[in-house]
Amino acid sequence: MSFVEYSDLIKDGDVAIVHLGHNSVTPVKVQHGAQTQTRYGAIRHSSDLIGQRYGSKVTCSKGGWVHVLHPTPELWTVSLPHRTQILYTPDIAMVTMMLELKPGSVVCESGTGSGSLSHAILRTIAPTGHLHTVEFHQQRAEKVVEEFKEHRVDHLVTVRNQDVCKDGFGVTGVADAVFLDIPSPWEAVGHAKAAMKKHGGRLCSFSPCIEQVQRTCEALTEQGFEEIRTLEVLLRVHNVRDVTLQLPDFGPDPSSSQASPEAMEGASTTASPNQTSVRIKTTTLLREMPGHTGYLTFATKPRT
Amino acid sequence: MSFVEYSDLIKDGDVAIVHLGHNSVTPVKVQHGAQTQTRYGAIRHSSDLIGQRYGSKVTCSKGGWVHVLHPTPELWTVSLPHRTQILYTPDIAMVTMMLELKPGSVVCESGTGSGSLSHAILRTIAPTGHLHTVEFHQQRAEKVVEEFKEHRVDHLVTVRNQDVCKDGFGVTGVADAVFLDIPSPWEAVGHAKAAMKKHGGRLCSFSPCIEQVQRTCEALTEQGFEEIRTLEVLLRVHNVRDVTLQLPDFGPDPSSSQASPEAMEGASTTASPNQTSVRIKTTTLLREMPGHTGYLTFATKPRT
Amino acid sequence: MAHSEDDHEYRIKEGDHIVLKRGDVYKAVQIQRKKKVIFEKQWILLDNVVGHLYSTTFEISSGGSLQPKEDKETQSSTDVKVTGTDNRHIVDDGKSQKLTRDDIETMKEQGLTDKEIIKQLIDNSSTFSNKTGYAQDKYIKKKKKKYENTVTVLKPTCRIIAMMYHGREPGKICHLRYDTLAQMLTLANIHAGSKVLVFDTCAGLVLGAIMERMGGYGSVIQMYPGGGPVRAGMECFGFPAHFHDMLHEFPICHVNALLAGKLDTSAKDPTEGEKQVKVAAEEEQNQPEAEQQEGIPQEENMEINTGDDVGQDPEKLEKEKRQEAKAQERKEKLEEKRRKLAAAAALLEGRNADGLVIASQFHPSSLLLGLLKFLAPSRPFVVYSQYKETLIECYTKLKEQGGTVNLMITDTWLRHYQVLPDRTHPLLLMSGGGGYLLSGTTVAFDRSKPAASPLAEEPAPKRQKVKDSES
Amino acid sequence: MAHSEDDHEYRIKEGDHIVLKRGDVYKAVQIQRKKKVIFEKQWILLDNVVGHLYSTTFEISSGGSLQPKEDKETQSSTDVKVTGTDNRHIVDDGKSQKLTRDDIETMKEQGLTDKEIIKQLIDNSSTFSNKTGYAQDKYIKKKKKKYENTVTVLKPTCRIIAMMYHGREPGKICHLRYDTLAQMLTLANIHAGSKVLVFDTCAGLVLGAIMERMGGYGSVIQMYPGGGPVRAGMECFGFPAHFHDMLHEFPICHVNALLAGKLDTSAKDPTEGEKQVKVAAEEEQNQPEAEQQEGIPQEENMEINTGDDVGQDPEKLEKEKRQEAKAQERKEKLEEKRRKLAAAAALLEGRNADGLVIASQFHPSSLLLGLLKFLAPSRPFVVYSQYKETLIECYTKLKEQGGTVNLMITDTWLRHYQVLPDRTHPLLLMSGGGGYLLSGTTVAFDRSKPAASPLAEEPAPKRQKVKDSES
Repeated sequence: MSFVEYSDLIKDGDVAIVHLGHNSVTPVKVQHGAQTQTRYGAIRHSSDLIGQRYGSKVTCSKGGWVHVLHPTPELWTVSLPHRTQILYTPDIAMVTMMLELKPGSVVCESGTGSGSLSHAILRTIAPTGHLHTVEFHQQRAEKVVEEFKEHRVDHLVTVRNQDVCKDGFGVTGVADAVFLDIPSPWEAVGHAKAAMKKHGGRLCSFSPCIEQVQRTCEALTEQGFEEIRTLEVLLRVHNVRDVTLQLPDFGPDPSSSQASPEAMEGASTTASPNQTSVRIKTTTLLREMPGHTGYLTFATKPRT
Repeated sequence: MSFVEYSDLIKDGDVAIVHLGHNSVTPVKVQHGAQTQTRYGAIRHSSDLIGQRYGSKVTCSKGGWVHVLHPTPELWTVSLPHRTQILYTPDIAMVTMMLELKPGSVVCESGTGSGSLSHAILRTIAPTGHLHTVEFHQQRAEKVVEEFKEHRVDHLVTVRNQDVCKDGFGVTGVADAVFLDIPSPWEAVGHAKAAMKKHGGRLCSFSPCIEQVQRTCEALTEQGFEEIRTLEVLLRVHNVRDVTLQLPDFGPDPSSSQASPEAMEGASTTASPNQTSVRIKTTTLLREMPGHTGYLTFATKPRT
Repeated sequence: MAHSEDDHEYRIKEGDHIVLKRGDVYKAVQIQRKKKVIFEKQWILLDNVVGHLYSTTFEISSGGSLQPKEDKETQSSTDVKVTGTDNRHIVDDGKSQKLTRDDIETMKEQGLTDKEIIKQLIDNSSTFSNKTGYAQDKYIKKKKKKYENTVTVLKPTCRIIAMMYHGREPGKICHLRYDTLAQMLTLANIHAGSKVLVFDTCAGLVLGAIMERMGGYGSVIQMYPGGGPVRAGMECFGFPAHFHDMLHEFPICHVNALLAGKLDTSAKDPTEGEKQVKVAAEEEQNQPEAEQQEGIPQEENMEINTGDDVGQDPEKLEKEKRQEAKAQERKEKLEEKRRKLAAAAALLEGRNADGLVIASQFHPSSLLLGLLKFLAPSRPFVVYSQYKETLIECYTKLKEQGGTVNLMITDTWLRHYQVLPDRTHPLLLMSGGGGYLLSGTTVAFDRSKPAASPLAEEPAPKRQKVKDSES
Repeated sequence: MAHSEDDHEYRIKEGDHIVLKRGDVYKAVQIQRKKKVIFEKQWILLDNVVGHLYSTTFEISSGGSLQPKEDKETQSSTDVKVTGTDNRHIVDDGKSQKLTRDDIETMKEQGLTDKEIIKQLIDNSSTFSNKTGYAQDKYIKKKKKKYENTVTVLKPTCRIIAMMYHGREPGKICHLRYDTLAQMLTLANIHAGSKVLVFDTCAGLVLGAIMERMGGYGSVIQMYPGGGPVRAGMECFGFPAHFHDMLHEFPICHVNALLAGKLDTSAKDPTEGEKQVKVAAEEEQNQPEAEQQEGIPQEENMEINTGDDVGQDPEKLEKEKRQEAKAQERKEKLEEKRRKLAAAAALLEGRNADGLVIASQFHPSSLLLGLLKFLAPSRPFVVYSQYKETLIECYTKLKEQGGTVNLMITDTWLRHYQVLPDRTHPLLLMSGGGGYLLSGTTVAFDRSKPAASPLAEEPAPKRQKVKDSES
């Protein structure tokens, strides 16, 4: 197991993702002799996990069962321990494409936060790229270093514990792409430019508030960035539902049957004349859904 | 005919809406002896319109036909001569409900513009309400007075040609609701307050840019308005389409028929085994649609 | 308190239908002396609000009685937000809330507003800034519930009732969002003086909204399924008495009879009258959908069923008398019902209604095709459905049948914003879907061609495999 | 111009696949000497760009040749916007444009940029401010087309190619919007070193995007219908040669045979080999969907058909020789094809692929159910469709069948913003729909219960009439 390479079998020391059903997942560090408690009972790592195939069904001690999945950055994003607000998959997907990330890309990121985006970047730039990630908060920086090791991606990443607005990314002229998720991105635009390759590259800044976007766009323009574009992406989840709908009863039709054929015809495709209801398959949206995560501002650094 | 009362028959002097098919409508002033040219040929008012029932089909001189519809504020909105940018039905509907308009309401509006919203307000506040509408631009003010007369709603409206930011609405303490669609709404908030009833009322400001909204919200807060809420409403039109989709051909199945039943079963509900395509009924959205009209900011004026 | 005379209409009176408000939470109630109502998990007594002006904010004192509040700050308490602040200095030491229960009590005694207390709680929470925006919103809502103790009394309006139902009981109104209702009222050109048909099983909210927009002028005919019309939502509006004069009702089980010209609503022929009465009685016994405002018929039936084995004693005579009186009462009710049916039928018979609005959990296509027959040409209609699929069927059938133009299936997308200095952004939570509308305009049926002519009234949409102009 | 050595990889070379850009308009072309290409209705000659650096902006001189441009201002020319300005002073006198053709020519001579000229045109148009925002955008676009004469040469990337196809030819890619493509690549966990199955009739755009993300590491098996795989979109990426080594192809008409273990791809038995050749030949003649890159087989057939009535003259011998050579060539091609089939089959046989991506105008449910069989457990799959209805069917069938978790139907909503001082707002036009995705993860099939067990892998969604928790 590694976050950048699939394995078939679960091994001691792996991080596996336990799927408890219906969008509920939790990460588990696999260790000989250890047990993990779930709502369905205990999972015994030695007998239930180690040596099993990823994707297997595991019956827990109370008789309930779960599936054990191979970790991916996307499963990690929905199961990681939150130390900060995090980026979710819809924004991450957009950032990855619009920053033009691919195997071999060198990327600078700040702040590291809980590492949600970092894992997705590492997945995409492996095996030949590198991530330089800067986190101001010491505890968080230490924690994420530990996770990168556990996830076997530490050879692809350098974590720096410093203030990006004051001290920059710690590298110069190496980055193909820079990602900013900090309260004052405009203060880091100059450092971002310095970190990027001479021939150019792409930058992205994520901010929840429009005032942050306005200041960042000004700073980007001043620093000579081009193709400055701000956008927003929202995910909508469509839940499949079977719905039963009543049919109206207009009462007996005293006129001859052809006098008002439309009234009957109305339900003809969905119901026989004597039916009182029809079933349809449809989708519904959640009553409440994310209405905003943040604005994504992208820009191109030209050759300098 | 009047914009606030239905009639059955088309009369001389009416404004009728000619429906040319597929969301194409155009207003016509009905006059004895007049003719209107359409892409389907001429409509002769005396023989084709006057005395006919609204909703009738009229055959034009080239043999094509149109429907003649009774005017409504909504048909007017999509057919009126543009002298300015206008408000469309989705925003108008929201404004009407959130301003709590109903028969008897007294409303102040600025600017009048092309009168799109004005007609919808008049429809809702008739027969006992009144609209005070202020338009800075003299030509536009004169033109809209003329239209109100033609549409037989002039008894419900007073048009003032003045600068609302300098001179206000020309009335004090009478309005249940105020609507602002001007470049600097924050300059008119004080006048709006003055125009409103002592016991309170509702205000709405429409602005395309967020900076206008920010300044307006500040002004509203300063003037003691409450329940300040900014929102945005976008219409999506779903076009019904019949679509034909190919079915994949996985080739002859050399195994016994039950070995891989799913592959065949896949299309079972939609296709017989020998079909190569299925037809479904679905909806599509326009490739490009309105992505923004303006922000609507609502507020309540408390008792003062 | 010296009040000017013209304030009279803005004063809360006993028997008024009012709306209680706290933050974005609304509840409609009627003011009755000594009656306790529950609002946001608190019992409150409304007696004290009578005589005060509408829009007054009251403080809930112990025991649930209300006292007018002096400062108005709670109005903007929903503005507590910290999104976008810099949280890098916060150390996660496991103690999430640094304020103790005592600290909070002290703040309360110092007279801090609930808004200020919540701000303190947030500032002293080390985990708050690590929560997602959604979790932050939830946290604030929870804390507000706990520390706020005010309520504002509002005069009901369509805006407020529609937002209340959407927030509290969306299932009762088929998830009809307030902006969608706003579109319906506008697309149907609802206005004073017209004659509007309504089929509303959304608690009567749509009916109430239409009646408000008609201001007591014109007529509304509520077409209803089952035993009786649903009107709880309409009652919340607290309309003056004369508004009810314009409201009529017609059971859809008589639609075919009426369309065939075979519905007899006269009571001159006693047999016919009895038949009608019988029909009406059957309806009353069969009320699966309607609110059971009167339980009398059922109760009576039970008495009749058990009446067989009772002797001719005085008690029985008494009982018979009571039964007779009840039968008389029932007969009068049915007569009243017959009169109503006749009045509604008379309005419908001309087939010249000015608008049709359907909002229900019924499959709408046969409803729509049947009820459209009562409209004059060149009149708008609107159908609401939570499910787009049902409106596609309506659209297809109308296209086949002809007689309508401007057909359009739409929905609206609604987003609220937080507008604060340096912290402006869309709200982190939005409503998923507000439902779908089919709208259109009737036109005269073309008698020169059959109803199902392949030449539809409008050019039919092209069949497409891949069409560049649309996505 | 003295260039440092490390610039080499950033220089435009003959034969490179490049993208021309002006504003938000892109066009992918390959650089060939003396070849004219048409871009935004102008003929241009690309010879001069060779040797320049990527991202250089060129001026189009008369005759269509390109010269590097010094000032870079055109980059931001899309920012010409005046929404929100005060237009109350404008008098509508019927003359919409006050500038004459001469005025414009003078401006051009004075060296005004196209951006400045357009600004002048807008400022001098009395009707511009009365237009709707959409009409304003259209006006600006039209004028820009007329007065801009620059083009920027870009190195192709997935971002650019995806935006290009969506803007220019959405029909060719089933209206797959770039943000939806971005979701697909992420949801399918596409990365170097994995083995990915692709069914792509979206011009090969999805195939190209996947190959870019895999960086030449691992293998991609393109499952294709009809006579050959569609790859025009992938070609636009201009991948280095070694990327093509990881690309395999497999015709879906052999899927059933492969799944049944009956697909023989060996050529040791001459009869079998011939049979395979025959199959391959049939495919080639039946290419309704695929690009006809080589017309040879058809041409040959025609010659064979007309060969009956020709005598044994030298010309005929010559012809026979040519035919023989062609037959040999064809045999070699078919042998190549057989080898490819065998290689792809070998990759598929293990049924241990790491991902499946479907994006096509085919009805996806039987495709998905069939191709999922080639995936290992605990691997992601994503299906794109322009129509949600088809994905509902996929979802339902997968729920019945089991073997997958985390099933989700989604779409994304994308909005671009104008961020300018005092004029910040969402763009007035947005894309209507970007299409729908079904994503999920495979799990091991539970052998202890039948495939169509009513006990699905996950609790099935409750059937609802009205459910309060969702709208």
